[in-house]
Amino acid sequence: MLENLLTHSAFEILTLSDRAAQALAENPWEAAGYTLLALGGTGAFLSLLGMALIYVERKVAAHFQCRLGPMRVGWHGMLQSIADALKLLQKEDIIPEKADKLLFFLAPVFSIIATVLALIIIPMSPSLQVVDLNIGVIFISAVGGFGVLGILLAGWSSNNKWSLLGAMRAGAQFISYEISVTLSLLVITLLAGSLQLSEIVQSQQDGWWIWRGHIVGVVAFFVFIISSTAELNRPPFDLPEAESELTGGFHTEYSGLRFSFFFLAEFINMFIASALGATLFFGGWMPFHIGGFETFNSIMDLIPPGLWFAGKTAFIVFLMMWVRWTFPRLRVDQLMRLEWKFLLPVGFINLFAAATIVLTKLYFFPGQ
Amino acid sequence: MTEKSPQDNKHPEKPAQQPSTPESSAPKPTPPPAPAKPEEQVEKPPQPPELTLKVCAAISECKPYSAASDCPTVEVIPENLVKVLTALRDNQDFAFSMLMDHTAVDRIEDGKFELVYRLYSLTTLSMLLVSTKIPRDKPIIPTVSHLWDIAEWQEREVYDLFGVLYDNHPDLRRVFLEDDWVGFPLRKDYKDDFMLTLDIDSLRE
Amino acid sequence: MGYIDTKKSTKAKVTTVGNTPINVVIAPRSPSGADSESLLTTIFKSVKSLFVGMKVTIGYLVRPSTVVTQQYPENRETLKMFDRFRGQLRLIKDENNYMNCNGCNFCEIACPNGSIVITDQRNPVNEKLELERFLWRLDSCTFCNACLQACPHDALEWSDGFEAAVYDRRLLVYTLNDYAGPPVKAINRAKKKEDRVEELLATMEPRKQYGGPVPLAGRKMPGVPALETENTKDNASPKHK
Amino acid sequence: MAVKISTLEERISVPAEGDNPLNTQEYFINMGPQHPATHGVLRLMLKLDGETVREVIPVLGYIHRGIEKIGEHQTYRQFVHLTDRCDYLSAMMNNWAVSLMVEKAMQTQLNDRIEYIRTIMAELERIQSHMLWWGVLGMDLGAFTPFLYGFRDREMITDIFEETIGCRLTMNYIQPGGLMDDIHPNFVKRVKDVIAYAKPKIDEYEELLSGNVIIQERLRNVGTITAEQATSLGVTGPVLRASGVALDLRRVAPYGAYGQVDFEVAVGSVGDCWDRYWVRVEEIRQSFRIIEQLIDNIPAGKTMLSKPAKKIILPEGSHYAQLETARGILGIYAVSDGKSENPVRIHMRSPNYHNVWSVDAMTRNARIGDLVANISSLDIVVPDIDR
Repeated sequence: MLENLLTHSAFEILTLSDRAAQALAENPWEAAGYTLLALGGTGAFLSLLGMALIYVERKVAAHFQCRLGPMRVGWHGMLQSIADALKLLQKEDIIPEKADKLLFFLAPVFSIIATVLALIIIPMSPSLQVVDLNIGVIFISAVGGFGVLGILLAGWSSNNKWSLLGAMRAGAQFISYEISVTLSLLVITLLAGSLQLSEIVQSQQDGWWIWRGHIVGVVAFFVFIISSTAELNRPPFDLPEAESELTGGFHTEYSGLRFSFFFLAEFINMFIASALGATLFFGGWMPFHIGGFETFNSIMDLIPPGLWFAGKTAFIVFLMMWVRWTFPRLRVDQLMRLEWKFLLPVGFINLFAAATIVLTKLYFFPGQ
Repeated sequence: MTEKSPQDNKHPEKPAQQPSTPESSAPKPTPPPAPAKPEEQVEKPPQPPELTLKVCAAISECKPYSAASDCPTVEVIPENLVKVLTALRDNQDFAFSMLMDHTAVDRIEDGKFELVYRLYSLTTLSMLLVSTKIPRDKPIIPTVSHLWDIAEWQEREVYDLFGVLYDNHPDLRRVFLEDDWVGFPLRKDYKDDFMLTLDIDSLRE
Repeated sequence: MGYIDTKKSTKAKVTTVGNTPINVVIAPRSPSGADSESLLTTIFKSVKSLFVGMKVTIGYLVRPSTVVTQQYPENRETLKMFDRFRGQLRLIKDENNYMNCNGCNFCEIACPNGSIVITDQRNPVNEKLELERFLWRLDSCTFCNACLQACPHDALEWSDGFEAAVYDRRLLVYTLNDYAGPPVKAINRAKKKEDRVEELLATMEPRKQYGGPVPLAGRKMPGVPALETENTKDNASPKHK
Repeated sequence: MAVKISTLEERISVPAEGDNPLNTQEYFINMGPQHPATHGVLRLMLKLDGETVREVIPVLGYIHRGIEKIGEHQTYRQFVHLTDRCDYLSAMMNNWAVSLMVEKAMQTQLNDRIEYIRTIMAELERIQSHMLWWGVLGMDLGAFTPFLYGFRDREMITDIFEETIGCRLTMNYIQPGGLMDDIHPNFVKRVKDVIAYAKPKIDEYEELLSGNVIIQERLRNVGTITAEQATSLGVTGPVLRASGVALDLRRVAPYGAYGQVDFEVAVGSVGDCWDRYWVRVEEIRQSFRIIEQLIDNIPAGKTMLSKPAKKIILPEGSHYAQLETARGILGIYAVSDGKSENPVRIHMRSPNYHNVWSVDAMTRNARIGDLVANISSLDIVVPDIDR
């Protein structure tokens, strides 16, 4: 196993679902165990990751702003997120009288389910991936679209004009920016020649697509970062919940546990978008390799792939936080103008250029 | 008994009408008015400032303000108010393009509300106070909100706190208090159940 | 459209309001007309402006010394208030704990919102009016300093105690004097004349926390009963008039 | 004459829709009194058509404390501390307005020390007010970081106030006849330190916010009011100056020590949010210039000319004084009967009350985001509106 991991030529792709499928033939109990492990692992991972991200965001934001951030609970406030989670659990659960009760209840659930579905497909390391679908990229787009349903339902069912405004903004924003995200995903799909995320990772063992795709890769990366920030409703594109305009937007009426679902989903979505960005453009768990420098490459291989993945994702997460705590928010028409008049043409031209590159094999590191 | 701060003027009955106030139409405004020489002016009867005389000469409906004021002031009767203010705004010699302030004073001993309109001119940088008195029991006055936009809300404030009714006002409703508030608080005879009176002695019993 | 270069286009010039010449600086606008920039320049400047902003924030992130947070309860030991800080009102006392205040009511008159209520009594020994109780309502005090200004006897001062939070607002009514009795001036005068000093000092009565009705500009606070605590029971109300 | 008195309920009743299926329904939405962007307890009724604001109806009175009524029962000296509570961000300038009114009526001649200290304090107050506004504008437009930077720098100035006066916000420092207290021995040094510290920070503000293309897009050509509109609406201060009218009482009718200093009045040319934004940022710089010219030559002299115990009884008649606070022209109008210590009527011409109504003229047919930018660029302090 370890040998396999260290030799970059043959990473073993063995996901939990593969293991379960293999085990199903021999021992159904083992298969059930793997399934439970996948479910429980995902749940635990989800909440732990959410709390960690919230803590990191608060700390990073604080230091951007000459503050200290949480300092009281635990060492440097490490346990602050747990305390907050406990507080949210204990809060009174308020459902507005005129709200559509069923949808009001379902909306945060939709949100979190979409997040979990998207999370399972991320290859975090060669052996840590729940499902490795052969249509991974399409799956990500599809379940990403499911997430906005939760937001729309939340805005609608709250029976609050501010919520509805926020939800409608979210819908318009999501539909618009989804196109750009897909366009930049398509660029990488073209370059890698596969829709399967693990294969996309494998295809980058001689160089990440952001290098090998040179201009096309860089442009696609920036389009991806901008439009996925918009899809995540993070500042500077946080119009659906713009607190100085809409008092909280779609989650105005939510409190306690339900609110924490939205909150958690938002942060996990940030992780997913970053992880996707890392996977597509920075080679996922693939170490940094330069073709021809075998010694250097083998030193790079000493770092476990999980760490590579975490580092790359953390970089993109930090980039998003940096942008969030620097920029003001766009206005709703400017947001639309940015997408339809700028990002979309750029995305299409970029896709066309990528197709040209693939046809003419003009990779930066022609390797392979 | 009636001690005042040091260096105050010894003649409180003398209205403080200084031609050198910053609001007057001096070509180059000077720093805050130098103290008047009380000895010189005490003998003379109070003379209305130059601007008041000019305005009264130009607009026949005005007359100089009878009471003391520290600013050029003219008095009009309510019927002529809109006419006078229109003239003051449109006359190029005065060009009072800003309605700086509008408020009321409850002259309960006369049974009247005194309405004051403080006009400010951006061309001459002078200030003029237009005063008119309306009876307390029938406080109706035509609106001037068509002359200056801000008058609409200044008049609403006066209506809210004094109960002065403005004829033809586009949107006369309370501005600070609730719509169902009873009474007009800045009237001198206003009373309500929650008003506190300063009566420290009652605690000492 | 167009990017506004904030550094470039401010130029001072003279305009007049009325007849007064005024030097003005005019707000920069994006170049227009003949000066207008090409689209690429605009895009370049705009994108550059975003990175300039990001440079500012990362500059603070990488320099932890710029953090200005004060960790309040932890730094209580080192926290030093300015010496003029208006924390809480108190009566100036000398080394024998005798107060300067003789209950002249000037501060009560000067107080704009009735936060000070003073009751006087006549001393049985020297037949002079003296302070019986100095009530100060922190809950209605606006810290305007008018009482200190008005005090002719230099009897009041501000302490730097700012931690005044309590759970019951009635506890915010403070009795500032430790005792009801003659001020330090009267005691000194008596000492000088050596006239019934012991008797005078014997008239001093300790005053602790106030437990009577809460004064609200002379009225009793509606719906708030008098406070009964352990240390208010002994002198709940003024004894002699 | 029939005077029609309406209520809010009538005002916001939506007329019946026509049959045209292309009509989108307009609806009223309640913004405030508890809303993150309304700076306290301002309530706005918005008539919206989708995202477009058709009409803004400010509903005031949520912090109306009847200060004018209370003032009728207080002496002028006591009234000064109430003005702190109106526009608390320019508290000392409010105090100064009352003092100016009393001194003008009593014809008190102040010495240069008082005038210099008052001017320096007022300018420091203006700087801290604009710094706070700068941060809040950033926050309203979605950038939270400027808010904390603005607050951080403002705290340095409030430290100066605290050292000299003992309070940070509602100071009651400028009194009729002088100042409440002499300046602290450290005052001059501390002010110089703050100027040295804060001047580079203003350049940083430019980099972080003014130069940012998003801010420029959010502010430019948003909420434009022309000079004629502005005069008719009675707005003053930076809002009027942004429309191109260089009415700054510090210049055109100098009071205090403003006659002796050299500074420029910042004006705009269009009257949109960007001009209002830039005028205020430039005013911070000009205020630093004023302080720099004064701080080294504070003359010696008394700081209080009248004894606090003495009664102030204004001569009979009406008295008015006005000055330029951080938000516009504050006028204090007092009517005295010549007998009593209390005024018969005391009225504040508050700059915010006059400025707030222009939000409707600015925001017609703009977006909700523009409304937020407009409110923010007006720099409203709600207690001063309601008084």
